[in-house]
Amino acid sequence: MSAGLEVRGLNKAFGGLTVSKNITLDLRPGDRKALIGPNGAGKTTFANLITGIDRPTSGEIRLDGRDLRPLSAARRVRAGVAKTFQITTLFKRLTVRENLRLAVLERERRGLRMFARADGDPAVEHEVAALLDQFGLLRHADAPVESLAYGQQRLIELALTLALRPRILILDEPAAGVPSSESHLIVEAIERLPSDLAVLIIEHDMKLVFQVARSIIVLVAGAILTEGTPSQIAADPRVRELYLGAAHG
Amino acid sequence: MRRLTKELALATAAALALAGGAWADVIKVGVIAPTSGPYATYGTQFRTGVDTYQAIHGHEVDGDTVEFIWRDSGGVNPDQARSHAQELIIREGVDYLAGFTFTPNALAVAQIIDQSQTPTVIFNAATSIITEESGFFVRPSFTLWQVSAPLAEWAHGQGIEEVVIAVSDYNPGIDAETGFRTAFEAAGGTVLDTIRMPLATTDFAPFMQRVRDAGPDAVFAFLPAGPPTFAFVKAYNDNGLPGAGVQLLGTGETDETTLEALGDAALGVYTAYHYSPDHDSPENEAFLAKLFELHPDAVPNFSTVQAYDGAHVIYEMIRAAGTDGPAAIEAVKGLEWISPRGPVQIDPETRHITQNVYIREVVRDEDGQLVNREFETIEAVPDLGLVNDY
Amino acid sequence: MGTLLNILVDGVAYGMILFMISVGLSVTMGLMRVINLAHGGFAMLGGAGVHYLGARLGLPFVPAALLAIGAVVALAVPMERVLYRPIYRMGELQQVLATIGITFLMIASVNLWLGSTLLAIPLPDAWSGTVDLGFRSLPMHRLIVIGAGLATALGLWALIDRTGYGIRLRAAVDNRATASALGIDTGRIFAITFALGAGLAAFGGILGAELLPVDAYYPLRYMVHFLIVVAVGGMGSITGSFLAALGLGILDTTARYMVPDFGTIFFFLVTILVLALRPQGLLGRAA
Amino acid sequence: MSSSASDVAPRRPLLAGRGLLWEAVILAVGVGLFFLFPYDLGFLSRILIMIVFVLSLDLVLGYAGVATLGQAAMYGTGAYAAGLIAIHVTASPLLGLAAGAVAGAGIAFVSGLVLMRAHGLTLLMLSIAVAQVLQEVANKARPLTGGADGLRGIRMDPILGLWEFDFIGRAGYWYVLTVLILVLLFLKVVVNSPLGLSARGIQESPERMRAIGTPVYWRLVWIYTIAGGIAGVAGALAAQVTALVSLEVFNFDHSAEALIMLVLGGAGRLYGAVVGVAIFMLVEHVAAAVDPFNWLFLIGALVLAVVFFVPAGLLGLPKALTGLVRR
Repeated sequence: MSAGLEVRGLNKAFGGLTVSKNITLDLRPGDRKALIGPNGAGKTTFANLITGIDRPTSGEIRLDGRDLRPLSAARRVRAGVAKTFQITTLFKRLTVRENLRLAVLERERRGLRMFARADGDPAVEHEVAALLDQFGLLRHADAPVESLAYGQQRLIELALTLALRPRILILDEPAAGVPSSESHLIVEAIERLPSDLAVLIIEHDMKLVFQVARSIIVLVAGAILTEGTPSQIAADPRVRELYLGAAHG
Repeated sequence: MRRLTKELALATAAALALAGGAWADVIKVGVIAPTSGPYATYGTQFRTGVDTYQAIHGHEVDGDTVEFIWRDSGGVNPDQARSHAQELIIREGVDYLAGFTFTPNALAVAQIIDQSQTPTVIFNAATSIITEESGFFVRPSFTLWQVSAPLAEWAHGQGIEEVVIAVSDYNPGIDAETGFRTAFEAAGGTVLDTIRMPLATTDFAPFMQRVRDAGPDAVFAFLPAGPPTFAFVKAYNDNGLPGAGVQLLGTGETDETTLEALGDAALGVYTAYHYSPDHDSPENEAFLAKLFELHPDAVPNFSTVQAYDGAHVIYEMIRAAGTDGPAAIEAVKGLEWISPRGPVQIDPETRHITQNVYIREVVRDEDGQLVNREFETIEAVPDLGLVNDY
Repeated sequence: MGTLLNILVDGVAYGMILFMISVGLSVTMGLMRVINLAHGGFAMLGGAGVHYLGARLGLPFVPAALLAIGAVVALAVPMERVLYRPIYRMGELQQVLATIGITFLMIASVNLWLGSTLLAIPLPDAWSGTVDLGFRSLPMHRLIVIGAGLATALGLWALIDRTGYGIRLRAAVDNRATASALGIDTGRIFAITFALGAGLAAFGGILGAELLPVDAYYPLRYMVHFLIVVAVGGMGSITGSFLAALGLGILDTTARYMVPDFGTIFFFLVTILVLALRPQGLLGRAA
Repeated sequence: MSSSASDVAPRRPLLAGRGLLWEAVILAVGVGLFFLFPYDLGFLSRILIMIVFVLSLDLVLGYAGVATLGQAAMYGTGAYAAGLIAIHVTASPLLGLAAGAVAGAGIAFVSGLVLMRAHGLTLLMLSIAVAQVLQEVANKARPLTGGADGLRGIRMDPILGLWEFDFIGRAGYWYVLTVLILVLLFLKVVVNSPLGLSARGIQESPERMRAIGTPVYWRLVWIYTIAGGIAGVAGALAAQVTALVSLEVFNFDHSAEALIMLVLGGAGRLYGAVVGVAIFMLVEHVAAAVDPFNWLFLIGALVLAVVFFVPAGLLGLPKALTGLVRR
């Protein structure tokens, strides 16, 4: 039994269609792994299997040796597996501060308390302020999320997920839709993530992947094609063909 | 709150009067009735009845002007009925209350009129218990026992031995059911089946099937006037019950406001009720003449005449006791008069009206209009059902 | 056995009325994703129209009915354009409120126009006879209702399955954005469908007036019934509406025959059960 | 504003001083109305009770974003519970209120188990169906409820043993006003609590709430239960003040009107419920008096005008309108 997420022989079929084939991988504290692959390779399905939105047909998912499969999506979040969304699904009409406060309170399982002020606990407020500071959001703390630029919303997305204090963090296309002029904000934010956090980045943007990942897993047609360091992957002819082919197609 | 009107009148009144509160005054009567919503017809009928009474008998009683003040109760809304009653009594300073189409609305003011000693004349609400809830209630309308029990006795006398009872599943329906059953069984008849139909239903085919299956001589029905009665009578015909020899017996199903809509389907239906505009008497003739003079388009029915008689009761109370509530109630006990519906009396015990109940058949009159033609009279029927354990 | 057949026939007739009135509602709700509580109002307007033309102006039934349906459709088109277009874009709650407001206006209009009493619809004499089917004699009227219901279902099926309009309609129900991208004029589809639905409701309202008598408060009185058919059948599904209307009609009728005392409770409990098990309705697609 | 020191506030009291402005205004207006309209206390009491009822809907709809048409189920259950307790157990008004709250919450919890799984049209239909079933049950339970005649024989003891319910409705008015203020304060605490924040979160994005580990379904059931308790209090108040409960407490119209009033004032704001009820009932009162036959035109037009010309999201009317009303 070891710390981190262990996935062993994961399969998922929708009807007759197999979308995940015998996936095995580990995520250890401090890992910065990326999951890449062409459209339809099964990246999102894989993320859904880990977070509990979908159930695997067979295979094992363990966190610190504990079987995650019986846990609902919400329970897995509490167990320490969190994921950001491709398309931001923030609480748009709440302020940035309220978004983060909500996440912290839910993590602390205080969501049912009705005879206390939501903003009444200095410890929570302190943590929220620290998160705002970490992501450079202090200036916008009391503005509704919907009034902010998209790049900033992605940062809030990240901060919100981090507020859950996950041990396994899955970033689903963290830079999707962010103009290139703002993408450095995302890179910086990922680089500043706690060093003991296990991070899996699912991303199309190769530039970003090569900037932040220390290990890259290539998924094709639901199965792992190869895994290696960025330089190994960059040199792999199969991956080159896959991406060049995809680019031509 | 009451304002003094004419000084002269005051002087003469003072000289004449011995009975209580003898100023020349405006005596106000608050009427709480539905004037909006699906039951607005009741309000219209009440107003027509009261208008007609005042047109015939004048707006003054012994020099006091009688003024009716109307408040809309909507449908069944006891909260609103109660707050209207409060407002009428304390702001408008009414000495009498009247109206009330629905039982809950009437019951909701019981405690108020007890405390304020306001005589309250029920124009319609027909559950027996009402007059027990407060000694200040007087009811010149009717109860369902009052009409359904005589119908049962009459039907048995006509050779009808077996019946099915089909009523809407709410208190007035249960009252009618109990009244009919009690009298019918007492007379020696048999009730084959009792069907309580959901109040909101308007598709009666399945119930008619049940009736057919039981094969009775007659089916006694009670439903709230409006869409349900219309659909019921239609279903009775559509399902071939007249052909199967099942006579339809009812009470208010052939009410004049829905009769034309029923059309020929209603012909031959027997009902027992306390008033038909077709009633043949000089009092009724005078009443209708004035009514049509005032409201040429009116379709008078039982609620019109109930309001007319209600106005009469109020006038008589004012004549006897002015604004003294308890005295007015005492005075009205045993009051007798000839109503457009026939000779009537306020029962001193129950403060409910004792009246003739007529057996009628739907026929086309000389002008081709559908009418409820009375052909038999059961005289001086009191409120027969004071209690009902549902 | 005979009784069961009888109940079945009555239930089917009742179901057909529910189907004719509700199917337009289901399709528009599925198509425009709009919660429309005012749909029963079109059925009432149809009935009120025939009452006015037939009972007050003395027109024979068939021309009166055709005129009334035409009038309802003619009214529905500008209503769709002016009132409903903005409503499509609103949130669910606003849709509920706006259509309640429209319902109130319809009630108030008919109330002002024809009063709050029952509006009788004079049917042709030929309809009031009975037909001997062997096991029972059935009112002509029920047979006509069942026939009209089946014809409506078949006609709709043909329309949806066999015509260009139907193809475009199905595409728009499936995915509005894609349909527009393919050059389908969804606005036109909406307008036609809405008018068709209103016309069908008017037709059902007129034919069903013996079972669901028409008065000014009709839209509120029967609103829940129509909406339950849509919810149980699944929004946007014609077959679903048909099955739901038929099923609920038979269920309601049977319950009233077998356990008249508890018919209403039974009906609503079954509805709750079905919707609890299949929130998207029998044939609706999961959200 | 942007310094992180000032962002961390010391532990705040549950109800902060300036935040009570609205409650103080409502209390002042309530007291003022008593003296200005001594003849209309019955009507005014009905408005206050309706506000309590609409507030309960506000918690579900305005905060958690769940649109139902069956809030009358809890109101009616609370009314019957309070009435039955008064007749058979104790005539103490406060215990009756407690009974109404418990009964309303209970029925909300049980029905919420089914309702809170559904959305959209299905939810609307289910919520209507629940109220209809309860109405029919109350109709069938005639020996207990009096059926269509109404539950009669309610005679309340003096409030706290001190103030008798009088026929002018003075004691009733103070009683209802007091309960309303308490309910407002309670709700104010609740909506500012972690629970209230999570309700708003659910309204904004149920998916995201799940993603941050919230059991959304159970949270909604809980919120619905609390709201049901408040609706039950409203029903209990009506039962005690009117001293009669009729089957119509479960009417669909009741739920629908509450919805209209809430959106009229502004959902998602407690004072929106207050303003909405006051305006709607006043308009209805006046319109029904002026033209009882056609006032539905006005109500219909009013509803449409609100929905069309005050374009609002689920949060209800923009500040513009409430600001206008506030003056």
